[in-house]
Amino acid sequence: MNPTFSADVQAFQKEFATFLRELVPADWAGAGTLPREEYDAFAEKIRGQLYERGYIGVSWPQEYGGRGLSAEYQVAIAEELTRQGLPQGIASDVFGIQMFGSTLLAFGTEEQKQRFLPRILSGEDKWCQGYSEPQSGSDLASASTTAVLEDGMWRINGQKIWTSTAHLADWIFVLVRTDPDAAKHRGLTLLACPMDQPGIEVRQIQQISGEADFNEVFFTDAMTPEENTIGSVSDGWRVATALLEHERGGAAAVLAIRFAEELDRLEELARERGRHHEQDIRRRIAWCRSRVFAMRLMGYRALTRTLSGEGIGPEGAMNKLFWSEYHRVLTELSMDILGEDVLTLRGRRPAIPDGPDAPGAPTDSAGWITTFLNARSSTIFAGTSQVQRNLLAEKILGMPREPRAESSRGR
Amino acid sequence: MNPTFSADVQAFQKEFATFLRELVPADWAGAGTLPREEYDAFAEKIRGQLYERGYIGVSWPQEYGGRGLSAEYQVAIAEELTRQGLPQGIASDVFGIQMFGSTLLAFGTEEQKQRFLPRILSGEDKWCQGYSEPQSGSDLASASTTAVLEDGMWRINGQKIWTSTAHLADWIFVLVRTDPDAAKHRGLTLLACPMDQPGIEVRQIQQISGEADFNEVFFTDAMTPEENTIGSVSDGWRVATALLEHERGGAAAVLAIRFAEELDRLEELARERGRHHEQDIRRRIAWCRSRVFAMRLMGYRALTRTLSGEGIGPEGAMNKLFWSEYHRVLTELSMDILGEDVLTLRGRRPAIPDGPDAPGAPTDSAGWITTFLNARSSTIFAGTSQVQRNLLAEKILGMPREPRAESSRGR
Amino acid sequence: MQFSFSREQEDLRSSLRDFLSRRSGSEARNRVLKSGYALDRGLWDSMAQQLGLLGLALPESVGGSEAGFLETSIVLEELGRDAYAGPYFSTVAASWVLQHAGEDGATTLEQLASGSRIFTLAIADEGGTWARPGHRTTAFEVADGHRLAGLKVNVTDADTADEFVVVADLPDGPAWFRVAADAPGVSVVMGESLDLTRPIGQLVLQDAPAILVVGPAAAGEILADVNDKAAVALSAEMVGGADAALRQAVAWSLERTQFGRPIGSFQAIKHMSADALVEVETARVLTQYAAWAIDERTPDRSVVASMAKQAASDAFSLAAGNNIQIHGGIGFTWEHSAHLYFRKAKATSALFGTAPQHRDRIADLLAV
Amino acid sequence: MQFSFSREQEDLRSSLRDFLSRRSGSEARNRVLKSGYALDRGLWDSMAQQLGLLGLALPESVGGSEAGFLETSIVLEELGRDAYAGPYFSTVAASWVLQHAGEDGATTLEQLASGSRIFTLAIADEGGTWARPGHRTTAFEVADGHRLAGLKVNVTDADTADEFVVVADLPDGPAWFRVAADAPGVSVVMGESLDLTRPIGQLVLQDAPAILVVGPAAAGEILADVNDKAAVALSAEMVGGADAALRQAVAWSLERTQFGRPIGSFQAIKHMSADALVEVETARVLTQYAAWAIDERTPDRSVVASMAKQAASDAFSLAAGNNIQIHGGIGFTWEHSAHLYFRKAKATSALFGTAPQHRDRIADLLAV
Repeated sequence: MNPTFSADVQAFQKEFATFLRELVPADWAGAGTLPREEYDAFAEKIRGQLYERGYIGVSWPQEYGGRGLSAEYQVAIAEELTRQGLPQGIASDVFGIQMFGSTLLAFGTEEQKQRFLPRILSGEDKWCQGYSEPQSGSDLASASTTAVLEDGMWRINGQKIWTSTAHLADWIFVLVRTDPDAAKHRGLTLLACPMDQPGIEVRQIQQISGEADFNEVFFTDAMTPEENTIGSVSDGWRVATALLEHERGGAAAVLAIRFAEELDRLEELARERGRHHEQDIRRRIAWCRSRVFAMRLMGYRALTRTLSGEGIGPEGAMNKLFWSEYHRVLTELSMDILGEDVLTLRGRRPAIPDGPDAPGAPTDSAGWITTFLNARSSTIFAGTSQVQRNLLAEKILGMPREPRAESSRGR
Repeated sequence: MNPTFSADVQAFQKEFATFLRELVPADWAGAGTLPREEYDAFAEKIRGQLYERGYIGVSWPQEYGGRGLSAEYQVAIAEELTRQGLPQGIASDVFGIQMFGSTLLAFGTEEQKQRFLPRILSGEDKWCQGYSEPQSGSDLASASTTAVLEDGMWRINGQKIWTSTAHLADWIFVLVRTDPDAAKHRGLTLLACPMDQPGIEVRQIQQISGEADFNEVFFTDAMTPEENTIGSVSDGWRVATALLEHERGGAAAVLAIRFAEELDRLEELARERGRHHEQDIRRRIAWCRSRVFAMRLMGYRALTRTLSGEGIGPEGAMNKLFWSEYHRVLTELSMDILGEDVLTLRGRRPAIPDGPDAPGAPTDSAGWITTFLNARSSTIFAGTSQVQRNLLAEKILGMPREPRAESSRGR
Repeated sequence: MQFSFSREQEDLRSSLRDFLSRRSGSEARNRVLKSGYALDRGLWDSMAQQLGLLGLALPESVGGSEAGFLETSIVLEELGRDAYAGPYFSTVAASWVLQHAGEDGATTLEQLASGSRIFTLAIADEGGTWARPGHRTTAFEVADGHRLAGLKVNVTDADTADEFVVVADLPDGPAWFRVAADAPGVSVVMGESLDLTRPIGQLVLQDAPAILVVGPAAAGEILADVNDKAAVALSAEMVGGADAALRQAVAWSLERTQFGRPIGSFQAIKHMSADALVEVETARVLTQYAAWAIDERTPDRSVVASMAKQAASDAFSLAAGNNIQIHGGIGFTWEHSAHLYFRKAKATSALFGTAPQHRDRIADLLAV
Repeated sequence: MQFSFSREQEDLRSSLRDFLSRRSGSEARNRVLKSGYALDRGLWDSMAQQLGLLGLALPESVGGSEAGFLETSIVLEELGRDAYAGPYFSTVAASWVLQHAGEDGATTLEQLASGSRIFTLAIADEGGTWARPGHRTTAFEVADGHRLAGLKVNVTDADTADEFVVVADLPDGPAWFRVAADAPGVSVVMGESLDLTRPIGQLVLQDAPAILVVGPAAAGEILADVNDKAAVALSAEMVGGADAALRQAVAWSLERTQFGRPIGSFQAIKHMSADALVEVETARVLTQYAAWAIDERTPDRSVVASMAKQAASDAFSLAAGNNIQIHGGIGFTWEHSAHLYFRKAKATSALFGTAPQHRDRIADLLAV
């Protein structure tokens, strides 16, 4: 038991900290002080500077643009970025680096890795994820977007939804039904598909906060070459599920750092309003502190497993459930501290639509209210809390699945 | 809208109050001040005095020993009894008067009513309820205790469990399977069966608090005459379900009165310990007050429906869920007020094993701790909270039943 | 013992529900979502003139129907169910003060009952609440009446109001005044309201001409009364909204299938809905009783008003939150009305005292 | 970065778990339920001598193995899982003070490590807590040592203890003393303990002879240290208990069928269990970290001790409550061990600070 960074990582972090300090002015108060409109460009700029110095994807193998360092370095980088008030990458990195990249490392061909991975790190290619469909949300395996192979090209037809950053993306990894006769889970394939083609139309979806961070993606005879099949044909369910675990697992240690910073800002809000002496507020903050610290420790535990070559497995579902339900409680607390001031949105809106806002964000009511509204989406996206609880009960506790209305669905 | 007693009822209540004051000494502080061992005898004595003056079962028709008054009078009596620190009857009255009596009024033959009802009111016959079985708790319809009709006598074999007051009872109303070939819900019959016979053995069950308020009842060729069939043969499910609604519905208005008195005692506890100035304690007490008042109003609403001849229907399930879940919260609050003093049980134990203790009970830790432990049984008995939620969702909100693992169970 | 509405009251409810489903409903909600808040004046006039909703509890002499607060609460519940976007609450709340103006006020009340003039209350100063407005808005007497100076915050429907009913301090204590929106020295600064159906603004008074409605002798008692009534009125609105959110969720759960069955057959969804039902019914009975208590001026009316407000706030938040969760992705798109209710739940909870504030008040009133 | 136990630590856990399943386990729990608490002296001796559990963190010179607090926390977790009925926590907690006795204490520690003498802490005066004992027990010097007078409450395992480690006030401040159970002027009044596996009593001291262990100069710091350690030790016990309750519920849910299916296939039961799992894991990681922090004497050890205690209290209460609910009727019979865990959850939460008290402490320490 030694839940601290190794000496090497500490040295690396120190060096990285020095580098970061040169990127921003001495009186830098955090990216959260930027207006929402300027944030994305700033994040992109910083990411470019990090990339140039080799700080993007450090845990990836050197042959694909990484530095072959352990996952510990990745957490150290994220921690230092937040500490210095800087963005942890750009929005599409979740899909490009954490999800698609990690999956490609596990399932991709050598050719695919060579072709895609370096461009993901450099930011030349931005990725998005095409999983959910209007009729297939929690029940992902019932996806009905089809792909048919013709002369070495997949022809894709159907619709995906809730596709974050699709309007900015160069590529989509899309779960399609390639064998309409196989049982539900068995006829699926994962494809990489370029976005810039006439067969693809993207429509933005305005969400609860009034902003548009999601999209619908319509495929009408969209094409992608056969070599863009990720994993085997009809093995898409396995590949996609592994990918979802990357989505869930990787975030824990890093997310906790952002949540801790957010909680600092909440305390500031309570102090500004003289509510920090109230028993109820104090106890709830103490509970939140414990929760965020536990989140970080769960991240460390997952990291330890990763470092020793074990997978984090279904515990990924716990992290997702943990942080999204925590964030509902935290944002409720922020509303209670605001009191009457929840009535109107004043000041800056958050730059980040899911989870905590950027570090250094002000305590404006518009920020907290928007985060409160958006927190409602976190318990739905990437598997609802209900689906996560099922997963935990089945995969960790060994409880039986529910009897199926239909045990498999021939299509 | 006029949620007050009518002038007639108020006059009746006043007269009743005068009568009650003669039963107890001038400095009477409530039955809760009696030691647990003396409580039952006291309750029995008071009940006898009430019966003599015609205050038991006032809402039953005169031909069966009642006074043909409206249900409003019943609530007025209960309110006054609690106000004056007196028991609301004896433990078996729930089964004899509220459940079996009400059911008999609805489903019994004239002969049965004449025979059973007056003796229930007089207290000559005490009743208990034989529904649950070891393998059939929430799934009541799967009961496997059998009865076979032979020469005008039912021969009963099997086992019932969680039978409150069975060790004191003269009669049991028991749900038995009379048609082993019919589908699960269709082969059941409700029988009235005398307890004092060699075919019946009662074993007490010690519960969480260390006391024994429940029993197992073993039937080994127990006999009851054919004329003790309640409702029709094979119609037991319908009769039993209606009976459960009596169990659930009737209690609401009356229970709220007891809960309000309990909350007075909780406030006293908080004051004694100087905890009543704490924000958290005050808010939780305020929430409890609102909850108890809402319970009383729901009781008034049900009463209004009863008075106008409408049934209370599935809302009965809401009352059960409402008070049992409330009581968990209330008893948790009492534990939080006790703080370190939950470590040991000091002083008097409660006289009443389910719900609030008798009026005037002291604020001893043994009382609150025991009630806290027993409160765990209230969310299980007479339909778990999970079953109640299913019922509410299905019967009131019209949501679908779950697909059955087996849609019916031939036996 | 009668804990139910009368036949006439049920008729009022059903005719209003019919009216709203024809004239307002999902179409109006979509309009709010698409193009923002804009008062439907035709609907307003119909509500006032055809249905007599604005004069419901006012004297016949000013064109009212002399019904009680209970009837008003039925109207508010139905408007809440509909997520109606208009200044009904604000105007009715203003009438609770204007009724005390005596003979002078008759014309004003006539205007109010006919819907021709829209009113709202302006009570809280910056840092103040509705129960304790603060003493930062002052009034002084001039030859032809009074002048007011100060800033009022969290004024509901400030942009559509023709006239404000304002608490301001005279030398001998707070009093109530009327201020016309188009008078010199009056300006309104609208905020971005969390509740898309209820605009919120600040009222800036720079020596604005005002007419005294109630002097310091009675103003305090009326303020207390307004707080009780507003708590119950908003509770009624929230009970309607909570019920609508619950029903919307259930309807969707019957329609939407996942894993080959309607999601409404999953216990997780059923139990969430059952729990919401319990909270809605709790809030409903408390609100019903509190409305009756206000009509009867029973001694417990303040405490039950607070009980209703805290219960309705919790019920609406739960039901509206569940509604989003049960809808899944579609539930937090802008174009779906689920978030309209969710926003209303949080915002309405904050008007005239939050749930924790009301629990504190219950404890105070019951001398815990 | 290593957030996991070492191979040796895992070995300690599994050998202890094996041992307990052979020597203690459900049979011992049934004994407690059938005939009440009675210390199993043979088991105690084996724990001390065969497994070396009592000297685990003590110096080799007194027969210990010089392991850390982390190892102790592993033992406590396993004992908690087993609902072990014996004075392990009390005795180990006493050793945290006795270790500071210097040379004089060596014999005492040897007795403690060998299991031949049982110890416990007596800290709180009436109306006091473990963190602030009060100043109602006094010590005065006599020719051959000291005498103590006062009443100590909520003393764990007071009936089996051979010796008490007591906080009492000298003229220049609180100090720690040893008092033998069989000394004149010492009497014990046992209460009826909510936790059937941990007797609770009062220690009455009437000019009882006592030996000074730590004087006023260091006593305060040691008291703070004892409070941190006790919080984490009890957290470890509760994590074990919570995990056991969770697993017991799950096992039953697989076995018990209703409506033709195992009740563990119903979402209501699955989701309750999943929620309990999350709480147990939250408490587990916080307790693990806190135990490490105590070994390392990190600056955050007090705050993380409180974090662990409040999380473990909540997790145990939830898991043990769910366990009863999932078991249904059988779950609240006396003979089923479900209530043993439920009682332990509530009682252990109350020892050395309740969850709300620890949350207050977290806020204080973090200067919220």
